Amino acid sequence: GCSGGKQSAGGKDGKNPAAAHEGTAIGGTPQKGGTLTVLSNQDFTHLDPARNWVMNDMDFGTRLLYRTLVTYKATPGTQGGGLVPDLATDLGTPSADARTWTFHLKQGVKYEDGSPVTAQDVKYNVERSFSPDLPGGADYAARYLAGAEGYRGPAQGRHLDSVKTPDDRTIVFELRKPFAEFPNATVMPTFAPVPQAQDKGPQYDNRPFSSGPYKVDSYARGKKLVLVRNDHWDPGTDEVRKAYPDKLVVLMGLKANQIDDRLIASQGADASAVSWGALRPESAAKVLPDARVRERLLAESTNCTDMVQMHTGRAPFDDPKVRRAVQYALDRDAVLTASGGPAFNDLSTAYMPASLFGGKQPDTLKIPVTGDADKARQLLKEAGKPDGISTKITASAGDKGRAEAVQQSLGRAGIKVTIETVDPSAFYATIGDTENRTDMVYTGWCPDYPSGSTFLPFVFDGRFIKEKGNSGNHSLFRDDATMKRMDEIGAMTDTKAAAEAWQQLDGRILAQAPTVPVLVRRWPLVLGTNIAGAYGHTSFGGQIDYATVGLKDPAKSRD
Amino acid sequence: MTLYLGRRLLAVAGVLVAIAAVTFTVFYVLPSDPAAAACGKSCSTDRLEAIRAHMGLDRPLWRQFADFVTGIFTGRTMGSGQYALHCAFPCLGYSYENSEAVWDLLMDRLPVSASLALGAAVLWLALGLSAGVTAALRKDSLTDRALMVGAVAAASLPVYFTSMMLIYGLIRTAGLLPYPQYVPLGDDPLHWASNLLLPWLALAVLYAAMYARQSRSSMIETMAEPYIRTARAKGLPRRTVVVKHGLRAGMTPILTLFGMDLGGLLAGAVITESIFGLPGIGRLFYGALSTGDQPVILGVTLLAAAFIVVANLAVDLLYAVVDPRVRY
Amino acid sequence: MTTTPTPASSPAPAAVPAGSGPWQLARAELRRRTAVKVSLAVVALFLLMAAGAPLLSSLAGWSPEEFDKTAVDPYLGGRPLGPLGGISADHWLGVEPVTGRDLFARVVHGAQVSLLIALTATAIVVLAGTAAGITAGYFGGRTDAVLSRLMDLTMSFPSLIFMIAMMSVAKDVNRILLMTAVIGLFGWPGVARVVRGQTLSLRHREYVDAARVGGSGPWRILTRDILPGVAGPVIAYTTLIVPGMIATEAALSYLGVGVRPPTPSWGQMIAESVAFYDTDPMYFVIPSTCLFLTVLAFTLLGDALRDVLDPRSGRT
Amino acid sequence: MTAGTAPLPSVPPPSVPLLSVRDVTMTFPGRRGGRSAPVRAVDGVSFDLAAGKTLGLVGESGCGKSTTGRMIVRLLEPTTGSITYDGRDISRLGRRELKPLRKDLQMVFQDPHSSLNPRQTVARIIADPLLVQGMAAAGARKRAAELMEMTGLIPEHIDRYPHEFSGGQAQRIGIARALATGPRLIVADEPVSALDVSVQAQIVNLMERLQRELGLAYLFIAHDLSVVKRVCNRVAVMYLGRIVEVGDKERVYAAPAHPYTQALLSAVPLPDPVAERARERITLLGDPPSPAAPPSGCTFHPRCPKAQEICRTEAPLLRVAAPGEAREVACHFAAADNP
Amino acid sequence: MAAQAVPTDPAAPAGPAASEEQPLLSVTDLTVTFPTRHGDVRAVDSLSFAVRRGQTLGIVGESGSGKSVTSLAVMGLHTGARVTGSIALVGRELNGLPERELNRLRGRRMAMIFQDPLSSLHPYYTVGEQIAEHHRVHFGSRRAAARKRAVEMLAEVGIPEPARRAGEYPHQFSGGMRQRVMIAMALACEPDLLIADEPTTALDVTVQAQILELIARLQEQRGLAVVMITHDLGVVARVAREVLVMYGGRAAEQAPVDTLFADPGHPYTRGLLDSLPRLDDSDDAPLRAIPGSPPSLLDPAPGCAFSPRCPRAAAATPAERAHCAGVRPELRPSQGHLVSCHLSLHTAARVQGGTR
Ligand SMILES: Nc1ncnc2c1ncn2[C@@H]1O[C@H](COP(=O)(O)OP(=O)(O)OP(=O)(O)O)[C@@H](O)[C@H]1O
Ligand SMILES: Nc1ncnc2c1ncn2[C@@H]1O[C@H](COP(=O)(O)OP(=O)(O)OP(=O)(O)O)[C@@H](O)[C@H]1O
Ligand SMILES: [Mg+2]
Ligand SMILES: [Mg+2]
Repeated sequence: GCSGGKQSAGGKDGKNPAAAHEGTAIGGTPQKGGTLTVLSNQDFTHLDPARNWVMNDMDFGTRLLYRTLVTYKATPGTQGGGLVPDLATDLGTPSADARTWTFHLKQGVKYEDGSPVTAQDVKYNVERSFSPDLPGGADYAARYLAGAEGYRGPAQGRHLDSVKTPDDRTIVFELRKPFAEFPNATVMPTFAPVPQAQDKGPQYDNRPFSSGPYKVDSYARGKKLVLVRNDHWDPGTDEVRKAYPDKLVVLMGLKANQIDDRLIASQGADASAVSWGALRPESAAKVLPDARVRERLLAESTNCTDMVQMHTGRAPFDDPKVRRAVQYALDRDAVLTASGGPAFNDLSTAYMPASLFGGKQPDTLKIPVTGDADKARQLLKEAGKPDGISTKITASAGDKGRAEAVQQSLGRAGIKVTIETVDPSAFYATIGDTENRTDMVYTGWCPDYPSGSTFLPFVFDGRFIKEKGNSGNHSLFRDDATMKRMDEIGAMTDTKAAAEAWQQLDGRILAQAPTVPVLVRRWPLVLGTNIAGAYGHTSFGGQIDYATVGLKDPAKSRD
Repeated sequence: MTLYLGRRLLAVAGVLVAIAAVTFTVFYVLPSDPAAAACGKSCSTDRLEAIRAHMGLDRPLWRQFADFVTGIFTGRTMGSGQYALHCAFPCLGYSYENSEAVWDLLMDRLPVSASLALGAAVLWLALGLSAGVTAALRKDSLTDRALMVGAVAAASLPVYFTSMMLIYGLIRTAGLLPYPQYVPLGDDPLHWASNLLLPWLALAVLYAAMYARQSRSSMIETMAEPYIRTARAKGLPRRTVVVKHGLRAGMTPILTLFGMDLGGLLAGAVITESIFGLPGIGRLFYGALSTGDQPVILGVTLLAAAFIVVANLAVDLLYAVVDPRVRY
Repeated sequence: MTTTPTPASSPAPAAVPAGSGPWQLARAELRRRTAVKVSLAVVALFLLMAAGAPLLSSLAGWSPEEFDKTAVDPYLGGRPLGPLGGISADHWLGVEPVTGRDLFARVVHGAQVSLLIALTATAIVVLAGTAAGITAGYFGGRTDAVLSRLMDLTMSFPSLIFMIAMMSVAKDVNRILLMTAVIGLFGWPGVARVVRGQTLSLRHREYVDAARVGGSGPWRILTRDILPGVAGPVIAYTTLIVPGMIATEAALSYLGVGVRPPTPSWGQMIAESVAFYDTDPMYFVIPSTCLFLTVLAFTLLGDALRDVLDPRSGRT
Repeated sequence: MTAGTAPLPSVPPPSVPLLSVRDVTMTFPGRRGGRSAPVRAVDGVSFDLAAGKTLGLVGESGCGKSTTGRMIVRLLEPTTGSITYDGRDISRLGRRELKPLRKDLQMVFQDPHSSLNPRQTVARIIADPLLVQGMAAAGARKRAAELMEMTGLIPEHIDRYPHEFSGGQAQRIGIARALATGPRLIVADEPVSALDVSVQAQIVNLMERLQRELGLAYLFIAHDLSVVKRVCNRVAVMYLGRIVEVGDKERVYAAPAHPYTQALLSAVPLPDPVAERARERITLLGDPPSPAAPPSGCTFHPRCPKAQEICRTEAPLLRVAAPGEAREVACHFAAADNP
Repeated sequence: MAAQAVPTDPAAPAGPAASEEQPLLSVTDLTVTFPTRHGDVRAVDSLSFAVRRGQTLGIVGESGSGKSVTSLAVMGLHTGARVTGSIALVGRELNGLPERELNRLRGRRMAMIFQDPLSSLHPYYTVGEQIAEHHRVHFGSRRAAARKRAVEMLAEVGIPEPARRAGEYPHQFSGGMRQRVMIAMALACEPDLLIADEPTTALDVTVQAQILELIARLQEQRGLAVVMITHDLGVVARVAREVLVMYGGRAAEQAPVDTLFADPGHPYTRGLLDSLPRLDDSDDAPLRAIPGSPPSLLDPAPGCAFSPRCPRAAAATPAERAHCAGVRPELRPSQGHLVSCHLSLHTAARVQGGTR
């Protein structure tokens, strides 16, 4: 930093230097060919379409390896939330009550061995997603398909009757209840085809059978994945995927800081590389001051809202005054700083991310960003706790810094917080145990697709609360009026009106303060200098859209 | 000798089973729920139970352990129906995380850890022993003091500090070496070595310092032995006295140390591998920890224990070769 | 009369006053060495620092958990403002990037945690190891066989790996206690072996036989004849394992299975600072230096003690 | 001298020896796992020791002298056989039953420095047996000072540490400790062999004086035949765990009956060049065998110049060599050779 | 016999005449000082002696009197010590010779055996190898030849089945056998001088007798000069022609063996002889012990080291006592002995006459 200005990278004018490329693609149109390298500090959680339910992995899987009935548009900005048919010829035909949905498959869609993709294969994969051998996948099928209770997958030879395949290219889904947004769900990899002959159970994860533009050439778990062209993929059937590079190499298990350094330097083969994980805040100082590097920086919003969620079911947080005290005490700016600063995060004033508010969250409460400790004390006093309270917060190990900031800022108002960090693997299980968990948890929610219906009901519908394995509603918020309103909105067919209704409901819940929205993170990525056509896809949590990314000069890339 | 070997091997097996039992119990007593972890972010109780049953986590601990142990020797079949998997002879189960056989994962990562450990070992033996012996032969000289001050200091440096300094100095600033990236020895020996040079150095600095100190004191002790005096009294040249009579005896105690260290390292230098991002066993282990992948954790622990126990056995047997007084 | 002896002309070195026991001799010998003095000073400094952590940090005006947003640049990933990682009159050793917490306060409190764990673990290891070693060595036979097997078994454990595993699955426990216990669990066989060896050699000293002939029971022999003889090597060994313990604590914290945040410990500080090694080198250097100095001081001290107190080490 | 404080022993009738060892055997188990054979260190040893007398036990290294001595003070429990002290079999007593006997049975060791705890002052070393027997600390200290004086040490040195004394002085401390409880029998295991030649005589004289003054009985273990000759009344010669010859000193030295005793005596160099040149020597072949694998029959036969066939097969018993002679020999041909 | 097989040796002395005339080894004014933290330890102080071919010099003295230090100084084996004075092997000065030169003499012209054969033999090499290795170095002989030599030597020192035993390791030998091996090793290169530092102290009497006999036989066969170091007067009486008695690092007395034992000149020698219990004694009178204990070599008294323990000094006038304590006696010839004493027993008449 320099001595003159405190905010040396020019954030003063309110313009975020990291977000300069929001809504645009970097590097122009790519050339066909070359090898795109992806540098990753980890392995994919799952590439098996029945199990793939992590934003980034879904991006990778559905954009490169398999096609789903419907998919997202390949465009930067909020346009990316839009749907286009992929395997299907259209976005599906609902019955009048929106309980039966029919899709027809395109002609000429083939697997990597040249055999055609059939409706039975899609059904088969939907069935696979029920198998306890193949856990981890999206549960939309389980939630909505009729007659799915107790179904344990196709391994024992049993099949689901609620998915019908009258012919090879027609698939019909019978739902348990009306679901107008069903096409949004068919974007999930659950609705990708897997031919039964290729199914190897859990091992399928290590080599999914391709229906997309690329196929797996080799996959050494945790080390290296090589994708090469699937010659049977017909671009004519695909309006989304561009498949510019000839080959993709994912190098896994690298050190995050080394990835940052390599991409900042962008030397040799690294010029044709992109990062899988987000740029670490520590590297910001190497990126933001340098205009030449900043040019290669993407920082699309993840659309996930981080929240401090309070256990509304028991003291002291059963008292809305105490919850509001937390709301006021919290120094969101401190959490933001701990999270990497304003360049890589946006403060949150509402629950749903800005994309569900048409671009900007409303600020209904007008609480100062650094909090209002006096007001908080006042509220505590009113709640009969003039001496403050002591409580505990559970945070995933990766959120340690944020939790420390929460702890620090609540401490100012006399709310003494003890932090318990939990390994990411055990995090959901720990906070899902409603009986034994701490009073506060730090966790967020991302909408699966751009609709309030994938946010508010998941986080605030008291009917979804489970004693063990609870998810989403970690404030255990149970408010009849809210639930009633959610049902009403869910039944609306006018999506515009529904969106508005969700937005209003958001403010109403916020006033009751079951959780405190803190921030929405961005997904900063530095690209190699030879990368073209890259943008952060809003529906994939800001990850590069792998459908369109490619190289400026394929000759410069190396195997 | 055969009898001895047989007995020792039996003991080795016993130790491994004991270690497996302890590791198993620890994970049972301090539960993290792999079923919940596998189930994902939205998981119904029904599904959780199904997954738990599928993983065999609903059965009593001793049954799980018995299955595990028999599996190691006979292999076992996991799952059922179309998804049934036969896990062959040294069956350590399947990773919860990526459904690969733990044994295959270990064998896949072993070359990396072995390259790291063996290369570093060569380096640290060369550096450490030569420094130690030089210092011992010039006891109390300036060379001796300088070497020993250096050794104490180097031994006190945390690996991560040394590593970061090496990365900073040789990669970031000087740009002399690439960021380490494992290249199999068979593919390209030169790349293999140049990529591993830094991790080797980082590990070797620490161990070389320890070995220098150890070999110095051992060598000083040996050079004060009466048989060295005898060798000198016979008019043998100094070289012969030092190399033939001194070194062989002086380095024997180092053997024990070396066996233990190498045994421990073969199963992964967790910190070094994670600093340099080498896909070795240590890294596998660390990754498995953060995802609660118990079969892998157990597998790595057992492999590490096996290396240590076998290395100790090897050292003991080697002793019989080096020291004719040792007979089995 | 021919048997009248001449007065004992002391054959001991003239420099030492008559009536000085082995301990006094050892102390005199230690006092002679500069390395001992310097390392003692360093150790004392850090111990004082650890003991007086709250006082020191209140002197500096910052608590270790207090954020200082004004000291970092939020737009640069929270890089400290000012040169050398934000060293200033306000923050004596600069601040932590991102949060702006005072490094001096954290280092001082980190010393408390690191040393507390290391020293307590050492104490456990030494007590358990000495008890086991003496028992095995003195009573021999089956006791020895059982204890020796146990030692072998414990030594066969891939200890660091196992410690990491244990620490990472444990949730609702006092981390400091757990860490101490876990580190201690794997350390005792080392001490036990040293003690056992020493006990075995002492047990065959004639003065132990003399005590038995004099009617002393096992307890009396253990406490009066064996224990004092074992004490020298144990003290030396203890000093030498302290650095190992500090390093182990640091390694565990480094790997993220150490103490719970926001409690600082050196290893955890280093782990976090590694990411900033090039953007904010001071952040990395300060805790590393503390760790290095402490380990170095204990090692030097241990070396000297071993030279003086452990008869088996090759001192001429 | 303050010998008066030591209780005067009630001398038993001469027919009852103070100590009587019968057929005592000590077998040390081999190492675990049967990798080394058990060692029969002492094999059927019997002898008597009268009050106030000295029995010398000589033999080569490893023949079981120390083991025998240690069994008598019950540092070891004999595998078989009995040890009768003052009419009572002590060979199987437990630690508690032994405690009162500890007063009577004491031991002096070979290496004066290793037999003194380097971390204790002389006062503590000498007083320790007294404290164990229940004496008050002050009294014990006073007694320690007296004992120092009695053994020719300077009582002012009572607070010094062993390393501040020379070898001879340290051995005096060891003797003082043995005397502390007023014993009647002292097993002295090579008490002078670690001492300088010029100091040996001091200790020998001291021990003789103390015997006279206190009526002590000694089992005097040594490999130096000259010293044994000086201090003992009777001598027992051991070879490989067995006594091969035992008898009055004069007889044994003047006319050794066992070929081994003869060889032993003739092997001792005399500090007199003239006599040495004139001497006829019997040189034995080979080395003493290991007690772990003793030869068959008479264990001495492989080295014996007179060995016959019978020696290979039959172990000779210890028996009176000539009628009326206070000497027993274990040799098939002893009598024939010694008229 | 074996000597003929030996090639001409560059380090051999000039001619036969030389060896007849001068002693094989002559040590003059040898002083060895160890610098220690507590001050200099003068372990050997102005010691002189000579040994001729075929002769045996016995050096006796108590523990710490400097016997071993002397022998190591002759072999040039001291590392941390100051050695002054002259050590001449057949007229060739050894003190100050560079290590390389010295190495050509060590093991070749002069050899040494030590007290504890087990620790003096390398545990890791076969006995044959250890006997042969310096043969190869000194004569450049081939491995097979050197090995043959080793077997010959083992046979010569009386080890049965030498060919097989040559392939065994030291720990497989008994104590006496090991000492034989040491001797075989020392004599493998046909040295002229053998220094034996307490070669039998660790052995049993019966085995000691064997070893002493062996040394005597080999000495006779080869015309060796032997320096026999011991603290056992009996051993000296048996093997030595000439005896040097050391006390506190200095020579107390030197004389031919018969006269030394018959008529010692130094009160210490006398005391030593008197204090020894003897096998051939018949009276049981108490031993005449020498009071006190041997001196410390750190800060030695300026005068006679023995004077604090000396019965003659104790009986002498205060002036004489002061003289003994304050002035160092020279080694002076006295009735065929060399005695270093102000109150030599040979001048007994004068002392007695002078005092009363
Ligand atoms: N505790 C023991 N365990 C096994 N063997 C033993 C033990 N003590 C002694 N021995 C063996 O018993 C035999 C006799 O030993 P002992 O010490 O009695 O001999 P010694 O006659 O005193 O010999 P030295 O003259 O060397 O002292 C030796 O072979 C020895 O190795
Ligand atoms: N390296 C050394 N440093 C200091 N002092 C030494 C050293 N070597 C020997 N001395 C001292 O020199 C003196 C003579 O030692 P030396 O070994 O010659 O005695 P010795 O006559 O051979 O005795 P022993 O009969 O015990 O072998 C001793 O007092 C010893 O302490
Ligand atoms: Mg003995
Ligand atoms: Mg000596």
